[in-house]
Amino acid sequence: MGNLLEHMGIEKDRVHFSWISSAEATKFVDVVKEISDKVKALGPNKKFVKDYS
Amino acid sequence: MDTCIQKIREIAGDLLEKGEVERVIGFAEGSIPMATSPVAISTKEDAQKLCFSSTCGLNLANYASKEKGKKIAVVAKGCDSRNLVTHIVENQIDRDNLYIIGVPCPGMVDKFKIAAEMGGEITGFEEAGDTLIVSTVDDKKELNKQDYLRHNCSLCTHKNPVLFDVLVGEEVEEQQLDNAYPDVDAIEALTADGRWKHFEELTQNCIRCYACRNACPLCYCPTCFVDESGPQWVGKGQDKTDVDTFHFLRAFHCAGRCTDCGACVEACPMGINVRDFTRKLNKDAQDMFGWEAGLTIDKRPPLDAYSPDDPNDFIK
Amino acid sequence: MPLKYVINPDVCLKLQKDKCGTCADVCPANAIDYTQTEETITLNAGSIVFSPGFKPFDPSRFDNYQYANYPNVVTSMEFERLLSASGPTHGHVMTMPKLPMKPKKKADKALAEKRKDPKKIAWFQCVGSRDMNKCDNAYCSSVCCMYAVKEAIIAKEHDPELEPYIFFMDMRTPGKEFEKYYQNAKEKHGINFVRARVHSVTEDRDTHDLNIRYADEMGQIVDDSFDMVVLSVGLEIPQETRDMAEKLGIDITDHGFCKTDSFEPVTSSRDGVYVSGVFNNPKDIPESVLDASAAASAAGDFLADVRGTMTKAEEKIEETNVIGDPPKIGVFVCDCGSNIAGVVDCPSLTEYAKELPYVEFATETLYACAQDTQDKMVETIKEKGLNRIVVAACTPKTHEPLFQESMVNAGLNKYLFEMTNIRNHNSWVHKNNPEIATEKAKDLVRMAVAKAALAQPLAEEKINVNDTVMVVGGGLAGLTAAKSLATQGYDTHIVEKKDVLGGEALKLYKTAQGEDVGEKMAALVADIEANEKITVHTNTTLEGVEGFVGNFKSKLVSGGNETELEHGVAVLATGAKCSEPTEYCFGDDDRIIKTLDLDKMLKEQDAKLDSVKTAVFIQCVGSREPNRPYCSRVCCTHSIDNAIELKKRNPETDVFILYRDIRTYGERELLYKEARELGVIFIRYEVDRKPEVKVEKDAVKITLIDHVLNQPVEIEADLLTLAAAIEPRKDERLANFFKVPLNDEGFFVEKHAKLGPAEFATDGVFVAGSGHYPKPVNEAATQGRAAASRALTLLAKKDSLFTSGTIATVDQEKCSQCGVCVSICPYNAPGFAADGRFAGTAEINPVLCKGCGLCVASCRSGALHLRGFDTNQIFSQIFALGEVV
Amino acid sequence: MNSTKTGSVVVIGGGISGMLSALDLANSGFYVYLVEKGPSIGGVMAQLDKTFPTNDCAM
Repeated sequence: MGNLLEHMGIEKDRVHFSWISSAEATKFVDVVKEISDKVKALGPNKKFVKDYS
Repeated sequence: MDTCIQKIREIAGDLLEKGEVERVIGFAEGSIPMATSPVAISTKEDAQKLCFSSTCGLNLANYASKEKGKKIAVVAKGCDSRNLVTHIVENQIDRDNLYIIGVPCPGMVDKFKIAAEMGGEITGFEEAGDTLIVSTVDDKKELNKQDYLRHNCSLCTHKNPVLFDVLVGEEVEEQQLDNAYPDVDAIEALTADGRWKHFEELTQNCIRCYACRNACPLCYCPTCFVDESGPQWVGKGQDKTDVDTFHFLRAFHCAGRCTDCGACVEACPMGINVRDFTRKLNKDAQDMFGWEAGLTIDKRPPLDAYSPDDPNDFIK
Repeated sequence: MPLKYVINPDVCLKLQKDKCGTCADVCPANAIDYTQTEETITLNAGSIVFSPGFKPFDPSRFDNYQYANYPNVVTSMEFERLLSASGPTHGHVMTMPKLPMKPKKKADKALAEKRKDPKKIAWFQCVGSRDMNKCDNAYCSSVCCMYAVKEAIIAKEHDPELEPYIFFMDMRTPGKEFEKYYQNAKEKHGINFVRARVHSVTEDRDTHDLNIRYADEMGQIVDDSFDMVVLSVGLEIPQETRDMAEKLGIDITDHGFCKTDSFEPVTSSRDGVYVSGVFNNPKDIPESVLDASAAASAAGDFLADVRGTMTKAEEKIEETNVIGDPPKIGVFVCDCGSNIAGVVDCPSLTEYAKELPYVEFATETLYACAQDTQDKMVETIKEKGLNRIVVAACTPKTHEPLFQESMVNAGLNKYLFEMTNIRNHNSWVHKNNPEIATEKAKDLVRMAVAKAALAQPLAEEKINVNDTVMVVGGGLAGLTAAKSLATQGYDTHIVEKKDVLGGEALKLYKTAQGEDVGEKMAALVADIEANEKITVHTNTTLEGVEGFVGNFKSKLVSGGNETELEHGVAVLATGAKCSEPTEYCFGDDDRIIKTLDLDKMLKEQDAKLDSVKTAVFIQCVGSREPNRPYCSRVCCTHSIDNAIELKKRNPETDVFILYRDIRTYGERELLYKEARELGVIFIRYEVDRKPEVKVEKDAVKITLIDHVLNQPVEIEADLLTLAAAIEPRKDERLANFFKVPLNDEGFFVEKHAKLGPAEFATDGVFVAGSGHYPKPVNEAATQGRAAASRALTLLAKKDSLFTSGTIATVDQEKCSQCGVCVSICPYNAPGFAADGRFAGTAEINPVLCKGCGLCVASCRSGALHLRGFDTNQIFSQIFALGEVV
Repeated sequence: MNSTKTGSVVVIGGGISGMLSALDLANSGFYVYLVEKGPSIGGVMAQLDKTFPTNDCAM
């Protein structure tokens, strides 16, 4: 799914897949931090967003 | 081409006469030039209606599955045969009830391109080998077929049927391509914004008639996700996000199953190359699983099977 | 654990001096009763399982470590509590943890001001273990190496700046996945390992930092300073337990552990008394769990003919039909003591919940899981006519079944329940942002309520259980399991591919306790063959398995003949084998042999042994190497045992053992001690400086660098025994038959590393023996019994075994018959309906379905649904999250 | 075996081993008395934070 989204122009870093067991708290924190940093760097997404207004 | 049509008629007539099949699905001439359309015949006499030319771009596998439980014969090009394989694998057709009249495919022409070249309404279309003789009311041109091949046919590496009971005509030579996905590469080379723009422009004329879905042999669900209202997976209006969601999700439903037969594009009244969505997934299937759809009835598409050692580089 | 307060009578003013009495005044439940006294209750029972546990060693008497005096020297148990989120510091590691958190005394207050986050912590191994100088505990406590590594890793995870040091003699990580854990600690986590026994600890009077002094491997004295020292204290059997053992009349060893036979490892010296846990030799959790089940199996064998005579049937409560009724939701918000309420504003959360759609009732509870709260929940459901329940508390993984039981007691279908985790997912992670945490808790509750409103009662299918058992593998573990199952009345079939029963154990000479393996195995095989309930299939292979728990059909092939065996459960005890070494010139000379070859020579009293003047053993041959990163567990003890044997045969023989770490865990350590006393010479080598072996005419020449002298040493041996790695059979076909996983190395992966060590995640399939991990005789027998016990609990439930309600279902109108579900399911649950109106469409076998949802996600037609997690429920949660309230 | 045996078992010790032994026995058809000297069952494991080598929570 990530591949086609990326192909359509959705930046790769906006979609993330991860396998974290309930015992891997540290990994969860690391992954979430990493993703939020990457997404923050990309700025708000304007693609594939429905405008309800 | 004529001997091939002759043979199709002969075989079809024979099968129907002997009662080996109830119906034969093939192509018949349409009411206007180049508009060949699918036809199902059930008598020996009607076999004379069958034809075959470079304008038979629709995929007949789509019609075969609608005849579940009956013994039928289908005229199949390379891609049709691959979709028949998919249908056998996906339990849509019983191989025992199916007789495949295989036709080595000469490649189908791009009707939009010819129409654009000719300008006016086309009143006549003939072909002699690689020469297409096309006429309008006030013009007549001889065109080189290779210049007017459909894009998917120009990249086709499975012109000969992969599964058949009888083959009409000699097998044609399959082409060897260095790169089977130059179009995907071209899109991949764009920036993220460039790619987004490409797809935005691609689908801007979509009227959501679902002709692409209807022409596609892979789309046989009793209720399509776009028609579902509980839950409503995708909005039903012309909102651009919903249009894109439709194309995006439809492409996914074809992942690992699409034979790039081009029926979707052939059917689109707005001339949208929706293959830009599916081709990327075909390339991924090839790169990640070494998979091309519809080549064998012994294996299911990679995304249909559970394997603990699937590639999972995307999971971090 | 029941969270009930009790009065400590030794310090209670009311009981001691008849003053105070405040607790009785303030207790709203009138639960205080000062008149309760000790009562003696006499129980009549058919047998006893004695599992008294251990006491962590008390290091106060060690003056060199000053545990009693220095505030920064703690025991591993105390450190464990420091790391724990439910501990005194809520998981925050700080120095001087032994002081009260809010000290009252003046001196303590002054000390507490010097508290800091430690940056350097040292663990001292073998405190109260392997020590005859300062205490009498010669044995190894088996668990301390691993727990120290664990504590160091967790502490480092809490604070990446931390520098943990572990001071050890031998790293003993011989358990499953342990060696990798140890290597990861070194390589990935940056834990420092120092091979040294620390002599003493002194304290900086001002900062209370600790200075330690030790001799490093080269004999150099090193001084270093740490913020904290953790003493990895051993496990000890307290006097009280020894007294009780004496009362029970069971034999114990010098160290207070129970004496057991290797082949009956949970049976005490007295009939009808069985033992388990650390009292039956030091062990970790999974081994204690195995012991527990094994003791149950042994006690059950003893009482086989009176099984089921005293049990009582549970009362069945009529289920209320709620279909068609509008949802009436009850919300229970749990404070979890201060775990949740300390962060989340639970009263306002409860008020908020009351306002949500369909919520009829909401209340806050101190501990939702407490028995009295549960009773109240049942009462409230009945009184208010609630038909859906939401509990906002901790994790459903541990507590959902408990709440569901209360649902059932109140006459509600247990799937009308929804749990949301406002502790682990909320109060624990957002403890510094109570306001945001409260908002998030509201979101979570709102989502749970939205989902619960759509919950439907789900039916569970009854599973019929075939009484027959199939045991694959006729080795020690398999035979032990079969014997117990047959004794308790179940027809048992043993499938063995060889022509004889006994397996690899037949190649062993003696156990670590000196029992003759050959004799014992012969007796066991004779028992098996005499047992009417057991059918032995030798020269037989398993060629296919169909079915599921309670209803397996296996294809057995013997000499070209195929038979089908129907059975309800299966025990996989396929064992392991000895690997063929590729190093140390193995195969070039008949003086270079494997451990099992030496066993054979000893068994047969081979005359060649008499001429051996110098015998060398090399350990870790093929184990703890990149391609086999695990420790083979048994080789250290085995080689030492054989070394002792050689020394005893001829004290003049020079015996050398070349090792990396000696891993004689538990009382096996005494063998190591004995070997040294007998003059066996132990030389350690590093993995990157392995011994070199050269075959010469008169001797096998072995060269290695001595770690003490740092000089090359040359030994001319006339017998070189290689402790070759134990290798799993890596039977992928068998694993596939039963849909059970193999790990990277090819050992079977059990259901749960701690709590399910003798069973698979696949219901009705159990595991025992070295196919699970290399293990010595007593452990293989224990696991054999444990697997039998686990199987017995399933077989005994015969009439009350149900599937889960959360399984996939098919909307057959929508099914396109494409077969993706059939193809993609790892459990073979979907199939095509054979007849009826929807013939050809998919249907789910509820017994096989695990509710994983793979088919649901893969269905293009939207025909598949997961009960209890239906699309509309998921959507309702998502929309509820999006709602701006 | 004589038939005067009682179909019940006393399990002494409410640690992880005792608890699970009691559960197995109860689930396989025996009446079980679980005896623990402390005020609650759970033993040492309940006091641990995490367990090796999976680092699972011990509770």
